[in-house]
Amino acid sequence: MTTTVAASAEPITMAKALNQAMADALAADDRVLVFGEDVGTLGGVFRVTDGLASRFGETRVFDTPLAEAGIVGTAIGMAMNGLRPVVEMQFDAFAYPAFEQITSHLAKLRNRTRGRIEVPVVIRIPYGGGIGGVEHHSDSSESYFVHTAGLRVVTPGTPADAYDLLRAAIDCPDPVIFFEPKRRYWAKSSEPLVAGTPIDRAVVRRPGQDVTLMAYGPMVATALEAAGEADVDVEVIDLRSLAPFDDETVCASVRRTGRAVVVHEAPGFLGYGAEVAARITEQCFHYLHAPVARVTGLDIPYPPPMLEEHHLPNVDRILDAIERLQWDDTVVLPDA
Amino acid sequence: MTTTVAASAEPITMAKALNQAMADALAADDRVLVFGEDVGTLGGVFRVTDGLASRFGETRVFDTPLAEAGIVGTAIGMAMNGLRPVVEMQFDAFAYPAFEQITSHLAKLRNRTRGRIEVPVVIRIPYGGGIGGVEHHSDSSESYFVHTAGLRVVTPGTPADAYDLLRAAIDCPDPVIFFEPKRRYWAKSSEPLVAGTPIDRAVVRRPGQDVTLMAYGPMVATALEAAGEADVDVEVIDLRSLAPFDDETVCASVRRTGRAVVVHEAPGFLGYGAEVAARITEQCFHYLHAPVARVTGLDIPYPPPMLEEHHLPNVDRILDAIERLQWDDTVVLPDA
Amino acid sequence: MSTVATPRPNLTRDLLPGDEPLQLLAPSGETAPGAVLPADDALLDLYRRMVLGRRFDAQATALTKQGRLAVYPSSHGQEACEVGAVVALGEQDWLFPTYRDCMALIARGVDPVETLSLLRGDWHLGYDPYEHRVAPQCTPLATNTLHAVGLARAAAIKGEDTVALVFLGDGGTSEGDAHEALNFAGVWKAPVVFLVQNNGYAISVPMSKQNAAPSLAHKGIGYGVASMLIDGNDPAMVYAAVQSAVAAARAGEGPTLIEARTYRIEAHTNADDATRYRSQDEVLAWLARDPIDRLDRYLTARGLLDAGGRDQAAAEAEAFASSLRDRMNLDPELDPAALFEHVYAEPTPALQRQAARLAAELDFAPLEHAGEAAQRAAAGQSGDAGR
Amino acid sequence: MSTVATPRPNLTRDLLPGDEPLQLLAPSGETAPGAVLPADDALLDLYRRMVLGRRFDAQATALTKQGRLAVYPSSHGQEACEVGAVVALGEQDWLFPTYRDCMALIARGVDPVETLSLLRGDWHLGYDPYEHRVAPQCTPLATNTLHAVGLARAAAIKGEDTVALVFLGDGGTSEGDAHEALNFAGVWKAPVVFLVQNNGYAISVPMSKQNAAPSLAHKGIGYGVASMLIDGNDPAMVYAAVQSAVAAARAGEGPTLIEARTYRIEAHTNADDATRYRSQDEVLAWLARDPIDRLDRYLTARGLLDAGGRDQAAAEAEAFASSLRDRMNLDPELDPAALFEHVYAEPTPALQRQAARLAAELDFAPLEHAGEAAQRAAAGQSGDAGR
Ligand SMILES: Cc1ncc(C[n+]2csc(CCOP(=O)(O)OP(=O)(O)O)c2C)c(N)n1
Ligand SMILES: Cc1ncc(C[n+]2csc(CCOP(=O)(O)OP(=O)(O)O)c2C)c(N)n1
Ligand SMILES: [Mg+2]
Ligand SMILES: [Mg+2]
Repeated sequence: MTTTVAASAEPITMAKALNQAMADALAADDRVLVFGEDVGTLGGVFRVTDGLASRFGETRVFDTPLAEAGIVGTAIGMAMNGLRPVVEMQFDAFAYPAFEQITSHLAKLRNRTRGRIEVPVVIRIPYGGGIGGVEHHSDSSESYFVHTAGLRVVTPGTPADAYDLLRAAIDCPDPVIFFEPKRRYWAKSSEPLVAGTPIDRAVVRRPGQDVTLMAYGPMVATALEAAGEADVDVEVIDLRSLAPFDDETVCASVRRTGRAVVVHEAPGFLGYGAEVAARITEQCFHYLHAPVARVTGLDIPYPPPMLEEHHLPNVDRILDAIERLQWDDTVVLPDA
Repeated sequence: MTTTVAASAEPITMAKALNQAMADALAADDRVLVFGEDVGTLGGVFRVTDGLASRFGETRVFDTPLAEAGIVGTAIGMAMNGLRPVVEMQFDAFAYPAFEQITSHLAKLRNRTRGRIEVPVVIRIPYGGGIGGVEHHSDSSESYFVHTAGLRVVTPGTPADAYDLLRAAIDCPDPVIFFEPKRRYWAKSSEPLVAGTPIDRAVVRRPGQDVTLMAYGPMVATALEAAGEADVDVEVIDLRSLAPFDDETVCASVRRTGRAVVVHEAPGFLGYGAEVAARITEQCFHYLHAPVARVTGLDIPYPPPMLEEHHLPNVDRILDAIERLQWDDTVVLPDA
Repeated sequence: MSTVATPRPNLTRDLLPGDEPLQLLAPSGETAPGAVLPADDALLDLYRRMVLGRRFDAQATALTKQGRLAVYPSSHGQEACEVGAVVALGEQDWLFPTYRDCMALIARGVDPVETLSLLRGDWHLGYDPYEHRVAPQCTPLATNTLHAVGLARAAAIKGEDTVALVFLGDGGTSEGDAHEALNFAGVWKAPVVFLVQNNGYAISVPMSKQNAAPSLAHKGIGYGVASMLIDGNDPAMVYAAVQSAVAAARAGEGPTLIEARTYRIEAHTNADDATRYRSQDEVLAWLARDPIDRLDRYLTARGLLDAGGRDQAAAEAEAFASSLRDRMNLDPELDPAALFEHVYAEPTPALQRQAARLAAELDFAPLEHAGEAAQRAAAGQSGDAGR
Repeated sequence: MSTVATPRPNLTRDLLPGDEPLQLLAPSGETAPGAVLPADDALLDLYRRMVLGRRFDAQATALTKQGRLAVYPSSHGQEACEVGAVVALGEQDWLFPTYRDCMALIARGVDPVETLSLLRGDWHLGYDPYEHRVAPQCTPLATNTLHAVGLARAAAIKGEDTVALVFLGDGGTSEGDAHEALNFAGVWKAPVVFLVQNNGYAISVPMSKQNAAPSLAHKGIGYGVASMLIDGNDPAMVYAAVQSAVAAARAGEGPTLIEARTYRIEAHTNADDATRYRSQDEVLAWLARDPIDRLDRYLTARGLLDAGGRDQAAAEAEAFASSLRDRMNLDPELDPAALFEHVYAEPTPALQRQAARLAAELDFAPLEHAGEAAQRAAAGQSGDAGR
């Protein structure tokens, strides 16, 4: 893909960066369509698609009937016919009705047909908590998709990367589940909007020597904040691409630091951190001073708004995890 | 629950053991119903429900319209009204249409209502490969459910445990995803059918001193076979309960052996083994001589019948994994 | 609009709805010729509950502005459905509401503060579903239609004469679950009534982009489900239609699908901006078809309602709202331990460990990192940490 | 059964199907009074392809017995639909078949060995979908109805005159996806034709347990989709109905839902035992309504077919089957590397490592465990192993 630079002197929000990415993709490629529930006239419940329908017309940016399997299923058919649909699931839990279409078709069509059918569909999913949403509006559902071979799963942590990664997702010949950290929609940055970072690479957001702290999506900002407060020198990696995982970038860091922490909002039990911990341990076992620490949501359904703070990882919990990484190398074995 | 002993002098198959479990549950408790696609008149495409409709009548054992969300959704409603539905999804991939009902309702209703609504629904899912099935008939889909708080996920590895575990699942006040290893439906055993093992405990199927080999469902038999052929003394643990995980049984073993291997058919990437490896490492780090090894399916969509052997874990791959567990304690660090 | 004496379609002859919505009362409050109306006292009761419902709704909206509710989806304008359908139920029946239907819960007798737990955010559900036979308000669209069918079928199996009434929106009818529910209901002849409140929009999406059928009630015939199209702003019509559908279900005649044409006067929720997708003229036209005014006119004309009665209803509503406001001004009691208690019937060992860790965290929070060692101890952690 | 001159329903007037299945040819081969039949050469061509299709089907069943196919779902008895619908398509149109519809692929010109890849088990799909515009045969029921609608809508957006024809079964109509597809098609007026082959059973489940509507075609009106109920064992009727629906779609008139009443003569697949759920009498009654015999009688009566023509069609079919048998007796070429090649456009580093490990394993397999060190080296593993 070509690198596009959109000048952005004044700070813009992640929502606007995503909007800009779709606008630029729609302008650059006639095959790109944007559709879903309320994404047309209304511009999306988070206004992420604001203005696109009026600028590009109702044939390319439109509201569908209210049915998520329908949205993904018809997107697949359109992709079979040469278009590049970018569809929205209004909230995380409302992608579940499309689970069969995503898992049995979207993920597998290329493989089933030995590459004859490509389905370059992007599914945008606002995900995660921290916005005081009522039940079913705050799930971190990445585990369900990450385990499915054939899907790419990516999520940006900053406004500039929201632009970069969404352009890459739309240009990608593979289907991409694009998780948008909804609590960061209004985060601002003046970093210029530039496309070009490979879709499958993690990025070191803050170099450090003592410990590797990995985060993605909504937790990138939290991880950076924790790194700033820590007593030790923390390297922060924004994973960006959850599937595939960038072993190279991460293992190079962990082999250097010898200690690692991974953070996410989703429940810990078979949350994404399990794979991160398992593969790092496989690849860096003899470099590790302590087990890879996971700082995650609790193993519970997402809590009601007034209790969500207890569920979500925060700076304190990250700092605690870092402190528990056996810095003195005096190991006390627990009882068997 | 009461312990039920069904005399079984001659060897019976796992399919028959499951059938017996449902028959005994239907006989013991009027509230139990069995329904799904083709489970009534036909007795199920694998004959697991054979004879139940004629014995217990079409009101308690019946065929539904062909719609998996419908089956699970109505089962939820029935459970709200005091019944205990045991429903079948005909094959693994055909549970996906019910994903929203399972994830957003079945798993969460107890929690949402502070325990006022109980939904003791059992969803039986024949899963896994090795039967030469065409696409969508061999998925190992446990990861999708294991990550969801509120669900119990269990799977038997032997005919006798099929009976024991299914009785426990039907008696359980929580919703249970009951994965049946379809390639083992015809495995036979003369072990008596006895209920009573707690639903959430792993079981040591073969004691050993040198390495802990964990498997579940279809891989239990494969693990036992590998253990028999290994040069070292292998302890085989049948995990049985994937969610919750029996930390106590497993960690006691690993702390003793210092080496661990986990086996499953599902792709490795965020497969269940990731959680197993991550938690064992967290809890037993300083006892481990080598990273927990994962022997899993490849990170690909389930292959066509003629190629499935390359995907599936087998005795050789398990033995290889055991041999790679750094037995000589001379560690060669790879390049960073 | 056409009018009817008996709104119940003849099941054996005709599964289709009429071309025009059935009506008992015109917007003017005049009765359609030949229309047989519900009893006076039932209509008077309906009137009072609608006045109360509207006042409750306004109070809830006000609470969002005061930050006492996180969000509120108003049913202003939909009172005929919200209340008329509910009062047609018997005590033994079940109601399956959506997020939109707080007013229906009030009409059913659920405590208003318990009703608002979900939207206040102290818990996902505040009331005991078995007390008033009201299922949790459902957010994942159309999913509860299946629960209603299952519960109704279970009632039939158990020999109970319970009927389940499930609400859904025009948008919700597009979800696969709605179709599966109608189909299961048709095949099982389940005692269930589907009430589609077609309020013109699914958030911003109008009917023209949602469905191309002559009416949403035309879906019924594809499942062998008797269907009716009614004026959803006619309280007498909604009440009569649901009552007849419930009676039919109770008599073993099976399910009914009712489409009630109504209108959402407010935005989708307080967080929505409806001016982005609809005109003020459209709203004004529907305000002129107000369901409470319609019943008021009818009752007044029949001499059943006068200024005194009107004032009394308003005063009752005001008292209800003011008590609600007072109670909602108290901070709810929050118990973080509840996070772990109901995930399973018994908390798993892992949940117990997580609960202990949270308890330790909350105890020691003031000490911040200084308390870390103590927390670790409290959580039973050492070199190797359990989850 | 009723008869028609023009099978196309009038879209503006009537979205409902008739009460009885439309028919052009009675089982006797006689034409219905006033029926306008397709051209002679079209029917003759249809006849030959049906004979070929049936012979193919029998050959495929035989191949399961010889262990050359893992499983085969026969469409014996459904030839009128399998072939009649497909020959009504233009080259620019797309076919979306199910697992049941191998015969339809043959009628469309897909190579029979390529057709059978899925069921033989060498790969999930053997043919190039773009060559004949035939989507992969679909197993997850009704899911491909949405793909058809999407593809058709994309064609309309791109200004192509493509129509998509999607097959589904009576059981498949119960899935939520079928409903969402009809709804999207109705709203978008997409150029798509839904052909429901109602063959009486979904594996063992009869229509009485599947749906309670007067017909499955009655679903259409709920989506504003024009619907037809036809005799699915009448090849002329199926051909004419699909042709008119395709023409309407191409003319911008939108989608059509066709229910064709037919019967599955064999069991669900060779692995099924149909005696568990249906009587032999029922099968015999349907054998008497055989679609090929019906067309044969008509063509014979019109003097278009005689013993010579019949023999020629049979000989062509025989040659086709024998070539298929020969080709299927060769073992397919298998390439394990293909397992990794098409998961993504480019294999990921992890997949490359897994491919290398498998390659090493296969190379060293004869050495068994002795080769373990070599394998490890080949896979680039050392103390810490990559996945
Ligand atoms: C499965 C699902 N998809 C999307 C949403 C998000 N959502 C909430 S309300 C709504 C519109 C619903 O419209 P309608 O059914 O007409 O009900 P109304 O809000 O008008 O009462 C949408 C799209 C949801 N709650 N559930
Ligand atoms: C979503 C889904 N659920 C279940 C199945 C298993 N299954 C395969 S064929 C079949 C019956 C289908 O019946 P019908 O749609 O009438 O088609 P027919 O086989 O009669 O052609 C079932 C239940 C499936 N393939 N997909
Ligand atoms: Mg609405
Ligand atoms: Mg069928």
